[in-house]
Amino acid sequence: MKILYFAWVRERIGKTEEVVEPPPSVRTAGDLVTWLKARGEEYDYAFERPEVIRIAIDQLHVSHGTSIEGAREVALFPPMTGG
Amino acid sequence: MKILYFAWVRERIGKTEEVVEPPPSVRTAGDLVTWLKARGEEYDYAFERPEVIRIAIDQLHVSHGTSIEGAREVALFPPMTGG
Amino acid sequence: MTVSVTIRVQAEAFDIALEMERLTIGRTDIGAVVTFSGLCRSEGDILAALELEHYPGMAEAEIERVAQVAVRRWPVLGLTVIHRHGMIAPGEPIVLVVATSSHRNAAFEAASFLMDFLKTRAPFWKKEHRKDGTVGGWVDAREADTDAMRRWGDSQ
Amino acid sequence: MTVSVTIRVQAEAFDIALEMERLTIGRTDIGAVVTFSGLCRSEGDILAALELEHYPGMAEAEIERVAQVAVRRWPVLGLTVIHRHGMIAPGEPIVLVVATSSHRNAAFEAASFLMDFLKTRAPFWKKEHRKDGTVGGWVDAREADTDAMRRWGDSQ
Repeated sequence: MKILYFAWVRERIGKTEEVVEPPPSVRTAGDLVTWLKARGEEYDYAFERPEVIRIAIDQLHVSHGTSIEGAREVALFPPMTGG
Repeated sequence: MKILYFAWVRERIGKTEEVVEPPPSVRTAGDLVTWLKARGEEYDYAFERPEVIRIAIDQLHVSHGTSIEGAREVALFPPMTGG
Repeated sequence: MTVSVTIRVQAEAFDIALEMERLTIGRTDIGAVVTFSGLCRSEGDILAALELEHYPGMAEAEIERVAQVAVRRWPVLGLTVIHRHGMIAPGEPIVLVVATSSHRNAAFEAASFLMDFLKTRAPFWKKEHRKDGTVGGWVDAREADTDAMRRWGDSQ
Repeated sequence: MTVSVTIRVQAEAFDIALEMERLTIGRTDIGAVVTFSGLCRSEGDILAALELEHYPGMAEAEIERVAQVAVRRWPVLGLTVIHRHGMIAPGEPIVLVVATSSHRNAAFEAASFLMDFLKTRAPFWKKEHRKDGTVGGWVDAREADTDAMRRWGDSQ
């Protein structure tokens, strides 16, 4: 599963993207954030307030409760500030 | 007192403006419309529905009940359709 | 703070990009520019032109009054209103409103308010000229325009 | 009826007059054109630039989704949305929305709706670069933008 990071999430983790293989217990987008958060200091910093993180699965906004089953590309980013 | 006519009020009366001297009993803008309406067939046609006529005194919108005392220029016209 | 307000009533067409530039050039405090252009419609290819009659003097004064109400009501940085008169062919512009502000809400609201008030308070009247050579009637005031104005409450 | 919808995400500036012309040329059924331009502010002469990061692919797709909601909700005749990315200096445009319709309400509402949704749903993020050479923080999402979006109800 490809993970993309944007804005300060990207800066804190120090990567624009990576490929991960979460265990079967990681079912939802929110589970994925929690699982990534435990991967190291930089992840813990990026996801220090998991509730503010926005998530897109295959380029569609989803809630933290959405299943990641079958997802090819998951993007994690702060609230958007375009326009 | 100068009276200006616009749009179909102007067309029905056949004049763009005229100077009139209404008697003292003509106190309000509405009185003026009623008085003008009696001046002839073309006026009667222009003011057949006096309630739809809009009135400006010295280039300010007024209601039919507004006094015409001191007015230099009174304009009579249909509802506006600009923009 | 001084708000730049420009009102013009003219027969000539106008250049929207130029009018926007006049309000924004050399400034870095403007975050939002809203423009409204009102164009002449052919009404299903029936019209050859709309003829816009106006009350010279009062037209400018009334637009100015409405613009000053908008300036008091919203934190706009600039307002431009240009209204044409005379014969206007389908596809051509009749009216332009440009509103600038720091944040978008003020510019959107002020432009929308100005248009609602122009429609019902500015002394202009439209007459239809048809392609078949006949002169159509004077355009009726739309109830929807009066309703649109009322949503702003008493703003005189 | 086919509604012309154009979405572009690009680093280059855009020409508002050209984008308006593209939606209106050769047509006589359009009575209203509303444009919204969002410009970079200097925030009291502090900023040298805003850097706009975006999620390529999703940015275009999300704007397209929001535009299609607007097309279903209002009788618009055309919509154009252009959103820039990269470094943008104060005074320069960041985003353009153009909406055309027969009557003004649809164009005003659709343009305002598009901006509210772009602000809160399009995957763009702004970072401040200051004149003193320091990199400021990422711009925080504004509560007011979320509130502005909510007034449209559930439009997904």
